[in-house]
Amino acid sequence: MTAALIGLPLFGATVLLLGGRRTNAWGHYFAVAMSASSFFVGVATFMSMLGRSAEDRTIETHLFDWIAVGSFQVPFGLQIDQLSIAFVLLITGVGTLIHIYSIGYMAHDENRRKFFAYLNLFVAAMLLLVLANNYFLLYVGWEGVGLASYLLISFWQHKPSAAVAGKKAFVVNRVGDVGLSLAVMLMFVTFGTVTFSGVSAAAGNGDATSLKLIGFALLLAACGKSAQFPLQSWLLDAMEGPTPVSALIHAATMVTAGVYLIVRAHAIFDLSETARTAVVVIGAITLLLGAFIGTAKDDIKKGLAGSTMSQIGYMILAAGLGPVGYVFAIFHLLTHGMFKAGLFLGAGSVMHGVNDDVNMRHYGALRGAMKITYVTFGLGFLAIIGIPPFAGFWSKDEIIKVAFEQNTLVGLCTLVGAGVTAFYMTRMMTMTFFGEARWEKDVHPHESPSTMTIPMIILAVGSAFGGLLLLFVGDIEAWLEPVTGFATSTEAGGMAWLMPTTLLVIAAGVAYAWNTYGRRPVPVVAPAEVSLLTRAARNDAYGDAINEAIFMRPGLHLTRALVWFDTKGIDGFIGGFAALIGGLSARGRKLQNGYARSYALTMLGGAALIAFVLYLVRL
Amino acid sequence: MNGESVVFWITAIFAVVGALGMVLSRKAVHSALWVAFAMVNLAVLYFTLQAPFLATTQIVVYTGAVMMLFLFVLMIVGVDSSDSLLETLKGQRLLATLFGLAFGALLLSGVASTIALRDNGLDVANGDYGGNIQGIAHLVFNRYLLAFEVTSALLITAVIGAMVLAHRERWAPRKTQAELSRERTFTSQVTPLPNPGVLARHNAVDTPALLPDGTPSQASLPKQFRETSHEDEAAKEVTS
Amino acid sequence: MQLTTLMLIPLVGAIAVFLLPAAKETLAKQVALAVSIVTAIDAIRLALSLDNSSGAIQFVEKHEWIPAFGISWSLGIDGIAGLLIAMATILVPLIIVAGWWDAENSGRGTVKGFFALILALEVCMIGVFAATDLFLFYVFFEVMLLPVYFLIGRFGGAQRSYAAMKFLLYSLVGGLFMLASLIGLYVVSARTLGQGTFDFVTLTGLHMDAGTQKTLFLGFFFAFAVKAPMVPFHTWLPDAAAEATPGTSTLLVGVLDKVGTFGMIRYLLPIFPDASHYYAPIIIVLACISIFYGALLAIGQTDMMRLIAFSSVSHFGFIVLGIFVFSSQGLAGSSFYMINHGFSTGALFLVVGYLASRRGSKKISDFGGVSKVAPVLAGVLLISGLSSLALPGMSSFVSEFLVLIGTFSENRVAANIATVGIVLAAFYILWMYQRVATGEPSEEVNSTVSEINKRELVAIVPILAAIIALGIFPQAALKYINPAVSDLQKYVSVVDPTPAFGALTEGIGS
Amino acid sequence: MNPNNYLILAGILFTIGAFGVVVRRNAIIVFMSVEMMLNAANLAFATAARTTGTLDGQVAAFFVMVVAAAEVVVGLAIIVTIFRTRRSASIDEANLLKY
Amino acid sequence: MKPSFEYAALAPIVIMLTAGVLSVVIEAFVPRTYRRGLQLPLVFVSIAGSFVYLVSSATAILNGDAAMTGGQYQGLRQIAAGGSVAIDGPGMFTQGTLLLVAFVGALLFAERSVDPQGDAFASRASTLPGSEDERQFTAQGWSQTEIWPLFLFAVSGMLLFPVSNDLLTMFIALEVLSLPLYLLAGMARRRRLLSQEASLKYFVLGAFSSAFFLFGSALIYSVAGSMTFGTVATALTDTLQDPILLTGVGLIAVGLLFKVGAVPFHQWTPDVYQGSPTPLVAFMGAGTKIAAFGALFRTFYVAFGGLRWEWRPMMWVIAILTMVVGSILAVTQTDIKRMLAYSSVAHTGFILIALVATTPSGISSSLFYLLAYGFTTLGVFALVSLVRDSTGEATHLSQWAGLGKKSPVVASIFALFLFALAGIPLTSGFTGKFAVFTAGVEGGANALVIVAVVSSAIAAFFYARVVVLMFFTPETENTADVVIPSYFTIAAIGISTAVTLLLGIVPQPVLDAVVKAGVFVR
Repeated sequence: MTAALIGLPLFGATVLLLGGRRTNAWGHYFAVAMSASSFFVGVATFMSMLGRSAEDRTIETHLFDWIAVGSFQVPFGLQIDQLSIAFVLLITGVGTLIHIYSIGYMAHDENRRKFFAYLNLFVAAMLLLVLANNYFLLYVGWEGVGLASYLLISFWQHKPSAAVAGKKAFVVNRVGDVGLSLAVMLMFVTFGTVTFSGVSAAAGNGDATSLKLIGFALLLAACGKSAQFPLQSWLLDAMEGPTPVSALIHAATMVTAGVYLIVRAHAIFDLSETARTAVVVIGAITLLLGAFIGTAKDDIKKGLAGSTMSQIGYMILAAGLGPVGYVFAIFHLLTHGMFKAGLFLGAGSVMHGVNDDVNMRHYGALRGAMKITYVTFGLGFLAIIGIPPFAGFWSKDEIIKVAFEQNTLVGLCTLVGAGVTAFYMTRMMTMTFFGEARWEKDVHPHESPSTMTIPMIILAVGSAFGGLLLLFVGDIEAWLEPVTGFATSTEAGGMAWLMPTTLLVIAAGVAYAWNTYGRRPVPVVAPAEVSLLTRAARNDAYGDAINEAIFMRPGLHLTRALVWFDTKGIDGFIGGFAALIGGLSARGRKLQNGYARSYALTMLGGAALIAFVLYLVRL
Repeated sequence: MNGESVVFWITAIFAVVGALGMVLSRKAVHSALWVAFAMVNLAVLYFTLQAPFLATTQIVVYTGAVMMLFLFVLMIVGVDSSDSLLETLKGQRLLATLFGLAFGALLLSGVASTIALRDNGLDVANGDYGGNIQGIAHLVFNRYLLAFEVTSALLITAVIGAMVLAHRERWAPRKTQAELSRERTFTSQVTPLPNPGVLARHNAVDTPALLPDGTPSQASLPKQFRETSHEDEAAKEVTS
Repeated sequence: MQLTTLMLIPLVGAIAVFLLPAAKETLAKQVALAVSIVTAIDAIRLALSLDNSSGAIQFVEKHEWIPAFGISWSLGIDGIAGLLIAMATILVPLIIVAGWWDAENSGRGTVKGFFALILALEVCMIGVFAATDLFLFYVFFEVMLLPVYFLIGRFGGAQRSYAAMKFLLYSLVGGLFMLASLIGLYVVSARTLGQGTFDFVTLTGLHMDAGTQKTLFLGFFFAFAVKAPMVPFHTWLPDAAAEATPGTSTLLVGVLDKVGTFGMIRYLLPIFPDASHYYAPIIIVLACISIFYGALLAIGQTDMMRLIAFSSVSHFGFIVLGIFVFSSQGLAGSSFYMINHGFSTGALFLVVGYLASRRGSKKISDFGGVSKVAPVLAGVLLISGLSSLALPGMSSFVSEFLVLIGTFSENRVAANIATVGIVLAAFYILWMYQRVATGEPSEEVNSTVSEINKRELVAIVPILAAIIALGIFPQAALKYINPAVSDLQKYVSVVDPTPAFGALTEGIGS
Repeated sequence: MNPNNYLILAGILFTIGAFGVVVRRNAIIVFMSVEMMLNAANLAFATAARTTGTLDGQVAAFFVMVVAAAEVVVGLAIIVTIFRTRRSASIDEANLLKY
Repeated sequence: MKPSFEYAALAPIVIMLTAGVLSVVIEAFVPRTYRRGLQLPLVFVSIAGSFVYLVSSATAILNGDAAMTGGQYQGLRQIAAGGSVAIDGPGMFTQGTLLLVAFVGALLFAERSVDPQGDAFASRASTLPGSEDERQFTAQGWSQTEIWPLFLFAVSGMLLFPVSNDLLTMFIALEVLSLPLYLLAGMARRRRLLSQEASLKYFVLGAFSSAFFLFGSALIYSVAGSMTFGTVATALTDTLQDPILLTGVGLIAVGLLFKVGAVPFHQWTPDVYQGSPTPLVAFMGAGTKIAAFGALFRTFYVAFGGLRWEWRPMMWVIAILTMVVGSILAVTQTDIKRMLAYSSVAHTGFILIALVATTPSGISSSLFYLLAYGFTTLGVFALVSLVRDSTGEATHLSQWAGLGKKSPVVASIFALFLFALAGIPLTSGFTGKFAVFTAGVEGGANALVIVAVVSSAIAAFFYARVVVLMFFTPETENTADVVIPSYFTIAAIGISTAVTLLLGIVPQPVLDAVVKAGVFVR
């Protein structure tokens, strides 16, 4: 049954890829069908799990022995438990919605078939990632997702910037994957096994240093995939891909894989304090960095990408807080999946309306022309900044509460983050839908077709009531507790003052954004002389520049030097050696000067040499 | 200083002087004579070494025949051919002296070893078969018979070599006196060709002689002075 | 007698093709193809019928050749040799199909000469892997140079005679040092066993003192290091690979270079165990240098063929690293890596060959936007590129990971360095793909680069299928490699280190 | 008077002969020097015959003379051909075959 | 007392000598036109006869001997002709090789249809080059049939040289062997100035080195009291390290090393190989080296065996010099015959390794190496004589460009021989090198083997350069064309190719014969 989850989209992808021209006509419907059927299978499994008692909810299926060399045994097994079913539902659910959305979005793209094939491939890879029962198979899913994101980012291959972005994303992910492979190696060396059950069982008697090292390696992997602080530069360039891609991959599913990895390896993180603090620090930094970048971005998708980066910073931070934070990290992940996908799809329909122009300064007063997009985008907006009844509030508020309990400084960061999030989301909302119209000449915005708006509506509903549903009806804490372990915070309700202060901070952010962008007219061309901070934000806090300076430029210089060394150095040396022999030979030839007398002279010299050697021997 | 050492020291010095004379004299013939002189001295030494047969063969065969052959060849090559003593090859003389001295020193250090060779004389050996010659003959025709036979091959090779390289054959039978005279007379030009300038106004070498019928004879001019146009005419003159 | 018959088929084929009249070109190709397919089938049948319960050498056959020196024509294969022969014989027919018109395009030499040389090369390849007599191995090791020398020299590109000469000299010098060590080994075996011998099995039993082992080890290692290009001795590979026809480069890099690493596994470790342990650290350093050096140089290349050649230098760094770590994962990983590298580099060379034969140049800058003009060709290029950078789900990932995990248990620093190396692999492949396939196609590319045709597909698809199949079911090959590796470890008397904190070893999966 | 003096004399003559071969340019003189070296060898043989008391030395000297005679004939024949071709007997003339 | 003269043992030498004398008689009495018709059969019959006799007497002695010495094989053992000849295993094997080489050499000598004017030797050697006489003699088709007696005497000298058991016989054999070769060297039909110069140089240096040999043997005789190797060997053991002895050994070494072409004495080889007529170079290159090494081994293993620790360092120095100089100088040669000459010097160096090894395997490996090397040299030079242009042989390397395309058969056989010289497996050269290197390592000369490996790597370069020149470079207008020879040369090339391949692929029977040849008799 669980194998079918992965099998269906994989089958869809292979059929479409190998099918070629013949599948163009019905290709996309077939892909949607595959994704939907995988969703229904997921729901069915979920229902059956609900039926069973808490302990025996995990279903373990072993397909075959993948690698068996000496003591390194890696089974090709799938494991579905409470944590992974949550992810499955998110992936297949949001995935199917985005498949439907892309029918409309990609309607007039000539290799649409290939797009849907890659989408199905992505869903299959992501499912493999979350369903694997050992870290090695997870690594395979991990890289599969990276490949799919590469293919989809650089989907419009004729655009050079897309190709560069795709390559950059893949290479930076590869750097993260180094961490994951090191972690798997460390696990094998210390515990002798790589399966989740094996590792968590043996984690108890692991020594502190190797646990710490495994923790750091896993964190590096998470940073790579979830675009956390050191390796975050690729996420903003990834917006080159079509918007459904950004929605599915760079908002809902792929970027959260890092969080899933840390939560799945909670056995390791529970035991090493330093690893957890590192995760929290990284989470906090990225949270602030993402928000800070979001404030100055004029491109709507890049703004949303900055906000994704900071929301994931929240989740990583929560996961880093240990058993108390895992549940809320996953809870925020699910709600974020819904409202961020909604926002992206909204941005997509906005772009669709204004002939694919991404610059928010050319929007303004779109609420009249695109009613549905306005409403759904508005609901998503309210959810993300954390207004009480909506999904964002419940999950983010819990994280802020837990953060304050653990460490006030971290709590403060989350609070400031919430404020800045409110600021840039309101800025985006006002620049796009309110103020006066700053449209280009031939632009006359219209509402997107129904295939695009229906998924937006569903997601808007999700972002509105999702939080309530999960927290109270589904009781997510109880649901995840057996898998991730859940310790209720020490003093219940002690922080009464916390709820009002967060709402106050959010209100301040909204107000400030409203009066800078709401009331005053927004200049169509971005003002040049701006404060140092804004300029830094515009070029992603110079993240790319730093990478360029530290790695790329010296790397290329080193390569050029090595190429020179290779041709001149080694070849030079060998050539020199050959030239030496040639020179010796040419000079030696001259000795043979044709005179019989000089030959006789050499013979006489030779006789003297022989006599001398024999004389020496006699001594 | 018994008789033998006296003889030795005189002949030894003469032999060395002869050798040096050979190497250092400018004219080839002088070198040949110096070599002959040195060989004679060696013959004397052989007598002191109880080898009368050897001494005589040295005088008769070696100095007599071989050196004379050298002189004959010298005559062919040119008796007065002398080569200046200055050296053409760069560094040849310097290196030659260096290697020569080094080799000589090593050779002599080896030979002049402290162990004096036990000199037990040849009286016994000479006495075995009644004299030196009989002893040698016994050895040559018993112990070294194969060597003796093989040297015959050597001598035949030498003879063939001399024949092949030096003997000049004729590729056509020798012309008899009758043939020569017929050849001269039947060819057109019986009388000797006229000298340039004969019966002409002046005897410059480029003025052609006049034929009996008064026409200038191109054949009388040396080849270089004939005008090219008349070349065929001259040739016709000769052959017709 | 099975192995000799396996070798006889291509030999007879080569002679037959050579004796065909020069005019009948297509007949020559068809005969060559048929012969190579028959050989491939026979080789696969042999490889599959290996019983993988024991790592011992099977299908042994032994006939006296030169008893005076204890030399005998003895053949036999274990798991690793069997798979390498299978890989080699599978590649040859595909290369013949891919290089159908290479002989004509090169404009020099006869077509039948080209295919006869390839079949002759196949004979030597099988021979070198199947020999269990050290002298026979050396003979094939040297004779193998001649067909390649003529293939590069006669049918190569502009600089062919320079490249052919360089290749011949590098390998010959290496071979000669090996000859010196071979003789030393013979003399030592003559002293200890009374009668000098070259038989592999008896030689492994010979326990020499560490001193002689060290010197003899150097001779062999130098020859193998030149053959499997390790950094200081690698400069011949890029020239040879760039100048030869794509088919020849595939065989050159895909199979011939494996002789070096195969030699290390089959002859160095068992015969000179102490010397292997003694030199292991230095060689590991050299291997890491090769990994980084090859990758960095690949980034700096402007010619596609040279780029692939340098990537092979980096891959060989991994293989050697896996061998000299002596852990079972490391050894199994490098043996499996040899097979995968054959397929992945083979695929890359063939695709680049297609591009070069269409565009007429191998420069990366002459391409651009191929995916717009020939999407399937670009797709195939991408897949083979990804297999070369060891993307999971493909065979080279499994082997590369095994090598890394094997290295990790022995020498953590080297493992960390090597793992970082895989990032560079991703960079140069994707940068090449980006410059070749993406972006707007220039009008020359538009006019010349046509879509991949059926013949070329038939040549490349089996390789890609093999790559993906071995990626998903690596056990199909590993099941043959494991017994051979466990035997190897017995020789080198190394046991895998037990995990520091053994988990309560409950059953893992079924 | 110990017989080593004879050997020393033979050595000196041999070295002078060798020096002659190397220094002189006229082919015939070079050949004479070789003959001088052979004579030195003969002297050594004769001395050795006396010191060892066996006649083999003298037989050897005798054979050397025969060989030397043959050698002279061949040598001079070759020198004559060289002379006829090049009009000079200098051994340095013959330097076309070089390097 | 009656001189002892064992005809059975000396048969090969006696047959060749009588053949020589008979051919002189033919020269004297038979008119010019029929001489060739009589000389050829005489030569081939005499060589074949003596080879058959040699082989039959060898097997006879072998079986008989084996029976006599109770089966433990001690090799053929007989001292003949009053002690001046030692017929034993290695001696007989060398004589057998020499006769085979002489047979193929005679084939090349007899070749007449390669050069439009006739065979490789001048019509009249005494005529002045470029003179009217020469033109007339050539026009009338005269040919110098005196080459056959000289050839036969040279062969008999070579047969005697390796088996002579005392210094005097060895000296005389050396002279009998060398004088005919000096003469033949000067009788080339084409480029006669070079040929005469080659014969002058060969003669002067040959005489110079034989003088050294003579003086050395005199010194040895003065210490040992006799020139026979047996007595010399016993005398050495009891006299303490007498300096006269070592000087004698050194001087004899000079004489023999000159004949073999070892480095300080090698300078005659390139000039003589380039100047002399090619059939002679083929025969002399193979024959002299085989005979000289036979003598060298016998002298240094039998006579000076006791002084092994004294003369080995000297031989080490000579071997290293020979290998290195031989291969390095060959790299930048532009003339094919000069290049092959330097490569022959390098091969001398390899065989010296077997000499330095002073083990029984040293003798057997050198015998095998010489057999293999002999036939490869004959084959190579036979092919060189085929590549001609209007003026004669095209020996400049540029004239060999693109020969592979012009006449693939000749080019590929030539490539085969080059690979044999380089020592590529499956050729006789490789088995020879392998045997010699193994002997060297057994004899403890490891460093020599390393030097040998390096120099054969350098050698591989200039062999490969010629192969590249023939096969990979395009044809130029001054590429020489290949002449189709008569059956003589075809037979010669066929035999050499067959031997080169057989000794590479199936060397076992010959290796057995070589080991059975055993060691020298005292």
